[in-house]
Amino acid sequence: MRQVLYALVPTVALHVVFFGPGLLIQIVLGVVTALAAEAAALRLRGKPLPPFLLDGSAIITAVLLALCLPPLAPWWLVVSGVAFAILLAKHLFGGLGANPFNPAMVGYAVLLVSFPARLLQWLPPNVAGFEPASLSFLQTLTTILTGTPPAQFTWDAITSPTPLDALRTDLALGMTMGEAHANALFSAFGGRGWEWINLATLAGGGWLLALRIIRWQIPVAMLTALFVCASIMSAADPGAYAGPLFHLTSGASMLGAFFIATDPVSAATSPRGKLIYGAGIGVLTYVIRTWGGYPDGVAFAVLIMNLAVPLIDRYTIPRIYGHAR
Amino acid sequence: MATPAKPVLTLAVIAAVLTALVALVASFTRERIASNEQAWIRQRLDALVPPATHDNDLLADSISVTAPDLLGSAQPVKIYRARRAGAPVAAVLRPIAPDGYRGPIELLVAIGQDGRLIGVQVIRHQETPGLGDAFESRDVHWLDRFRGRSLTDPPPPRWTVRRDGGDFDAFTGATITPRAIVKAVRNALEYYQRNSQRIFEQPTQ
Amino acid sequence: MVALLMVLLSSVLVTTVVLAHMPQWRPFVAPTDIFGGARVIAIVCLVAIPVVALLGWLLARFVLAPWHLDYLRTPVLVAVVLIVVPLLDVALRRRHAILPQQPGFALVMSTNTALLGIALITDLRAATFGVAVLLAIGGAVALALLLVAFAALYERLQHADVPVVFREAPLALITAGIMALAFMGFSGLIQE
Amino acid sequence: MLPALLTMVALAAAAGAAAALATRRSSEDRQRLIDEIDALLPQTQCGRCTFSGCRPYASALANGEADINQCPPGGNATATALAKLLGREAKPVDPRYGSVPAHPLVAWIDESACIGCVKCIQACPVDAIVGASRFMHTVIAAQCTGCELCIPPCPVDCIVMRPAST
Amino acid sequence: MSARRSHKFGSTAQLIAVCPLLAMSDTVANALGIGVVVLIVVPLATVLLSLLRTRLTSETALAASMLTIAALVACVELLLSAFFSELRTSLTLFVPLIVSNLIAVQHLQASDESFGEAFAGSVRIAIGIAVTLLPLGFARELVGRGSLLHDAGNLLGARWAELSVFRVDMGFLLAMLPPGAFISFGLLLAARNWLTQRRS
Amino acid sequence: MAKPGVRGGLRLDAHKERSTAQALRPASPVEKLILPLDQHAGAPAVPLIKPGERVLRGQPIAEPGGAISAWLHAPTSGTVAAIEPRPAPHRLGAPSLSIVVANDGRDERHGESTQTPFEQQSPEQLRELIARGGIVGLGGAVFPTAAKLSSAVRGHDLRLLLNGAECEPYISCDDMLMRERAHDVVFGARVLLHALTAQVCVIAIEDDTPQAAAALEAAIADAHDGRIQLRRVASDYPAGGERQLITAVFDVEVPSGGLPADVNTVCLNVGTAAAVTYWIRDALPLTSRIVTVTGDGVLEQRNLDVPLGTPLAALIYDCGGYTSRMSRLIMGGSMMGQALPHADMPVIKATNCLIAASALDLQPRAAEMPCIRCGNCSEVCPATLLPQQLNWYALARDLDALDTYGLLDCIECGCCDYVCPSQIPLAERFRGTKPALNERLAASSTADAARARFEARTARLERIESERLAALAKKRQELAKKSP
Ligand SMILES: Cc1cc2nc3c(=O)[nH]c(=O)nc-3n(C[C@H](O)[C@H](O)[C@H](O)COP(=O)(O)O)c2cc1C
Ligand SMILES: Cc1cc2nc3c(=O)[nH]c(=O)nc-3n(C[C@H](O)[C@H](O)[C@H](O)COP(=O)(O)O)c2cc1C
Ligand SMILES: Cc1cc2nc3c(=O)[nH]c(=O)nc-3n(C[C@H](O)[C@H](O)[C@H](O)COP(=O)(O)O)c2cc1C
Ligand SMILES: Cc1cc2nc3c(=O)[nH]c(=O)nc-3n(C[C@H](O)[C@H](O)[C@H](O)CO)c2cc1C
Ligand code: SF4
Ligand code: SF4
Ligand code: SF4
Ligand code: SF4
Ligand code: FES
Repeated sequence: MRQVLYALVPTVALHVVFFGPGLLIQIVLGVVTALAAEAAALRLRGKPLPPFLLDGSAIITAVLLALCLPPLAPWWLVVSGVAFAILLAKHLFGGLGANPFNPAMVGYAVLLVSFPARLLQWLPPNVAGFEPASLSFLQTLTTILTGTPPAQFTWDAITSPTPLDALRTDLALGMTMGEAHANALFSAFGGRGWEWINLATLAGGGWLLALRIIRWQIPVAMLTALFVCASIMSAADPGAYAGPLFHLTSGASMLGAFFIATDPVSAATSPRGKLIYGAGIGVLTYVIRTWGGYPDGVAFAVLIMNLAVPLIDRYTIPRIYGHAR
Repeated sequence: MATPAKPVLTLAVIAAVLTALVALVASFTRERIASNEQAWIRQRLDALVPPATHDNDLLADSISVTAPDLLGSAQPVKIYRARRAGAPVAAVLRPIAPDGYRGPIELLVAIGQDGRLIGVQVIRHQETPGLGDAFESRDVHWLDRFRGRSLTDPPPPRWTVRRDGGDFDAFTGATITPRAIVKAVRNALEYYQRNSQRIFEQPTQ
Repeated sequence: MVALLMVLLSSVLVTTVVLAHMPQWRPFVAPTDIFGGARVIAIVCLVAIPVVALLGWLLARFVLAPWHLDYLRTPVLVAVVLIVVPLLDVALRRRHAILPQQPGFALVMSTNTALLGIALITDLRAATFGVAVLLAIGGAVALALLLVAFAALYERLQHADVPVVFREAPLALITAGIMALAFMGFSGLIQE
Repeated sequence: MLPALLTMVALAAAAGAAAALATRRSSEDRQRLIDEIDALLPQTQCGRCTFSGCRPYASALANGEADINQCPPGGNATATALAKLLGREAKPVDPRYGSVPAHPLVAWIDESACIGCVKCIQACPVDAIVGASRFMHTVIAAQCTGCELCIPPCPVDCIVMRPAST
Repeated sequence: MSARRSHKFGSTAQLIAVCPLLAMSDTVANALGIGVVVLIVVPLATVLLSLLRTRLTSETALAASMLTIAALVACVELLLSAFFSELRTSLTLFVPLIVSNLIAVQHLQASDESFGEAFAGSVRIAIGIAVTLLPLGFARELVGRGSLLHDAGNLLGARWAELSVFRVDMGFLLAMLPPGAFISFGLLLAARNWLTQRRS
Repeated sequence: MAKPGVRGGLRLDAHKERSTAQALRPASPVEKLILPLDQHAGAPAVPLIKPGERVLRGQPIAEPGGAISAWLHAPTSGTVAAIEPRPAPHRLGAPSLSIVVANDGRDERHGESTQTPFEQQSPEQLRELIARGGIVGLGGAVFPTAAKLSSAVRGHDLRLLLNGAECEPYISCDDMLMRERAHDVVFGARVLLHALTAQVCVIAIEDDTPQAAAALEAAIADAHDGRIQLRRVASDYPAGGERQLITAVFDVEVPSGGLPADVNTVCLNVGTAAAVTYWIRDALPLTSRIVTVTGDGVLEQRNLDVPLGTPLAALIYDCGGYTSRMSRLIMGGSMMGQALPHADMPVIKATNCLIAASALDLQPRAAEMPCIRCGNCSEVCPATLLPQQLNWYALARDLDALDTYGLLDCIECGCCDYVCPSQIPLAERFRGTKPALNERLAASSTADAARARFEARTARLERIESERLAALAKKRQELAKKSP
């Protein structure tokens, strides 16, 4: 599991480049909470602490959840989200290896459903064309800890929707894709900043594939399904639907494909099952993004497919050697 | 093995008795239920246009009009009229803001004889709890901001949310709902302005 | 949407818990496993719910409405359930090697069908026949899918090392809660 | 009032007919139920359940004339499986019907003492004893279910139960 | 053969009885409303059914009780609309849904008990349901929107103003939504299991 | 049946060159030889001699104790010192009844030194003779070879598959045999073809053993026998597994629960073929075998020709003794072998390899963690099982689920353990769970059989009774007719 964390380094690094040091603080808060919650749960369940604390699974949960939150989100968001993930979504079901739902995504969905306003307050990317009110590390820290920005700033001045969110809003207002795209948040094929973060994630994911820590089926199936859905819809009406490249490089597409949907514990287990599972996530992500109420659909898509995993597993048992079928 | 006659008979008798009971209760409660429904809307109308200010029955003195462009619905929309000694005092329109975040928002918009807003109420909506429903919030009465406004106050280009260069605050993290409501209220004002004569002259339906 | 989601999930939850922990209510002599049972119930619901909902809709539209008998909606629908479910029971026993057990079969099936039927009918009162058909079938399909998925999931959880106080009912509820959370993703997709 | 009554009475009458139809259980149903139960019984055919064999016990269970904890050879596992199948309360085997054997036993005939009386052959419910009149008899261990029914009839008490070798 | 159904309102039975009404536990007012309805309807249904029971054969028992309950619920719906119309509006379709919940409750009861026993048992179960819904409503409203007794005026008269505990937009909205309903009920049952376990 | 093809498997580091660098040599004689009576599959053998009796090399000292059982011969000349329980390696150190022969150092031979040429014997005679040679499979399962041959002959178009794949890392006894005694293997193949009346023999070896391949090619050429051919298969563990090899060579799958004979194949180890040669050609029964002694824990890593019964400790001593790195003694390969508590046990017919493993040789085994469903195991499982599911159900002892997930099709190859990141001893757990499932299936099949017999008996009694009543009725009628 260590390697999974190493593979996330490029993503985290670019994230910090584009959105400031907030993420690092979120990660620290999340990891501390995760380890504390994990230790408490293990103690209550009478399990040995060291092997479980050191295997890194709780840390992955915390880091992935932190990556999904706006960098300036108040501290209690990440803390309660991670605690929810570890205690309720993981240990209640029997701990490591037994949780049917992806803990990080349960934590994120809980936060998104509970505090939609907070989770929509993203920052503008730190790229030319934006003059983001860049906060110093200390200002970032106090913002996270107090839940209010430094005196000289207002929330409205420092926040901005994510490209996916902005696109949804604009399309809902009846703009065409072209008009919406004029927004400075967008570049030629994706959201500015986000496209690079997604490419870094792709690289990290590729490394995990090369190490054979994850298998190709889930990411390929998920991204292909997303690509196909987006291609069909944008070919049908380019004015109303974003193109496939935008979808692949926006939001949590790559993180979802390589790091979240691939969580072995909550994913389907046979190769054929993994293809179905991945494709399901891709399609649902597209549907929720395009027609649903939330700007990104990866978390919900993963949870819905988690629910289907035991069923998929049941119907995709490989033919056993020497058995007819 | 009994013949089916017995269960058929048993159940039929039970059903007869029970249905009689329900029907009895229904006839006993019919009138009260009907008056309850009236009371529901009356309560809201009274909150907008205090009974002291008029002497007619708003529910009885109402018309239905159809104006998809300004009142947001292809279906007829109700307008209640308040009069004092026969003279028009106010009109309460029941328009729909079609472009809410999760669907149409049903409003009551009370407009005074002078074209100024007396009050706005949301009577049905499906906006996101905790986000799009901030107009319901107890401490900040967002809808109060409409009181006293008219088509010229603020001037037309500023009749929108602050984000779009207007005068009205949006909610934190949610612009769509306020935008939809502001637009619907403005349209209701415009409808009123264009038709104020006819609104009060048209016979009750 | 919220109401329908709650109804669907309660239905699924109660059925699965009955299959798993209430042998005296289990609808069949066999299959005795949770998933096997859920699969049969899902198939029955797939037939029963559209039939009940549509019969209910027809009665509401052509009998209750003209005579202003709207208040009889619930009893009428329950009566329709009581006609359809036993007939399905008979058909099932004829066709398949499934042995419904009384009163479990009638009980579980009737409550499920009634639950969803009432919910659907309440939603459908104003709908046209086409919309009613679509919603009734959609509701039934959703219930059937959720039922088998949840049963398979719950069966897997039977062997997990769940903290003692959370075993059985609390675990089932919290699983259903996370399911509901997952389906919140569809909010906005299905407009009321 | 009248339309309400008519509607409901008609529907309820139909429901009554449907209920009557559904409660009529065919004999095929019963046979299937008995088969399901019989499949869970150990087929020792010992009669300790107070029925003349496993299937008679199964049919008594299907009729609700016996409890699920009467088969000692099946042990608590069988009782639990029966409880699950029939939706009854699970309970351990009732000791009044006999004690649950710790390990499987089979009959063994002391061939030097056997007088070839064939009484044991007649008693064995599963034809596990071979031998002809006045020749010594042998138990086919693999076929012996350990029911002990052959023990009482033997006039010279030459049959003993021994642990089954596995 | 009648497998004796036990009166014990174990946590599984509690789940089955309460689940269909769970949606109505989002505020104290709704929980109180549906709880009162249950408290009235369940014993009433039991009384009616035990009057009927002697006249019923096994084939008609279920149908008769379902019809009776449906009729009863229809009456309750009418009465609520007439006398507590605001409450009726907020309870929406969950009043008719009591039907299926009541059928379950009926089957939690033994069929061979006397009238008095049946009545007492049904009251206990109704109290069990109401007592489950109330704390749920309390917790969900408090956590979810930071208030208590929101809209309680509809039920109890205008004197009962809402108590505001903290600002609405700080609420843990999840608690008010369907996931919160199931999860908080699950936690409640776990707490109950924990208490029982500690006591024994 | 769906399309076969070899699935799963692992590419492992071979470690064979350590023990193949040195030529094969006989093991040094020892004073006492210990011969467990149950060292083959099936019923234990029954002693033919009494303590104190003198025996000669090759003399039968125990006869088969059942239909599936094997002869046992004295590995050298000497006296029977005892017949007593001794710790046995196949029982992981638990005692098993053994004949102890005190070596007199003379190695006198019993009986004739020639046999009738095999071509002049009928296949039946030949198979009977093979049984008398005490020959059992030397590939690991020590199943009596004659029984295997006899049960297979009923098939048509039989194919003989000689298994020289030796896929286990560390083990090199078959490799060594094929390098140095390829002619004996090929001769054995011809005997077996005759005994089976088969026309095809494939000798299968892994593609990373060039010397053995060259030696076998030469031997096949010398034999001028067109029926015998060499096939090289990918050197993936467990290529030498019977089922996997049959699939690799003949592209068919052995049906679940079936035998190779079901696909008209007989699979024998190359060592078994050589043992057949020594018996049929040289009248030497199976009294010795080649054993690989390897691992960093022993000074001299090599192959030895060892008389059965030689204590393992003596074998280690013969190879220079333990090194300081010695940490665990394993009989068999590193994948399927089993750790032994001590070396006070004899070489038996199944002993193909002895690993004195150092910590370096052993896969470091951390504490077992829960399965994270990563799927590595199912990817390498040659039986295409889902070990992660089997593990889940094995922990819960859910026998029904284990049956549906194919527990009984697991060949216990250990591939799954090897790749498991959670260090779960999967194969061991499956081995431990199989008996319960087998017992359960057996119980239900005996119950079915008992039911059938009971029903037959009941029907018969009813028939007899009704016939008796019918006869009585008939008699009554006849009497009634007569009487008036
Ligand atoms: C789950 C969810 C629910 C939302 N509900 C509403 C809503 O009811 N009303 C609304 O105006 N915006 C809602 N939004 C926010 C819109 O997507 C959009 O981001 C916002 O209106 C843009 O406002 P801003 O320009 O102030 O950021 C919701 C967003 C999410 C993720
Ligand atoms: C109980 C048992 C019975 C067997 N019966 C036969 C048989 O009748 N014919 C046969 O060719 N092989 C028979 N075998 C041998 C197997 O087919 C197989 O070759 C042997 O178990 C060695 O396989 P392995 O080393 O791959 O485990 C039998 C094996 C066992 C354990
Ligand atoms: C996982 C596995 C690996 C095996 N590897 C070999 C092997 O490398 N060489 C071999 O001769 N037998 C191997 N066997 C045994 C064979 O399956 C088979 O039993 C043997 O070839 C039959 O020959 P025998 O009866 O002469 O022993 C292996 C068995 C298993 C289950
Ligand atoms: C490739 C990989 C991906 C993972 N993804 C997640 C994830 O998305 N969410 C999470 O909570 N844990 C993740 N984990 C960690 C771990 O599997 C997870 O916490 C388990 O669900 C805990 O039982 C991942 C681990 C690996 C090896
Ligand atoms: S006690 Fe059990 S084994 Fe014996 S006859 Fe009865 S059912 Fe069969
Ligand atoms: S041999 Fe005796 S104990 Fe065995 S089955 Fe026959 S009668 Fe029963
Ligand atoms: S040990 Fe069994 S389960 Fe594991 S890989 Fe080998 S055959 Fe598959
Ligand atoms: S390799 Fe180990 S951890 Fe991975 S799925 Fe298999 S058993 Fe589980
Ligand atoms: S007389 Fe036959 S066994 Fe006793």
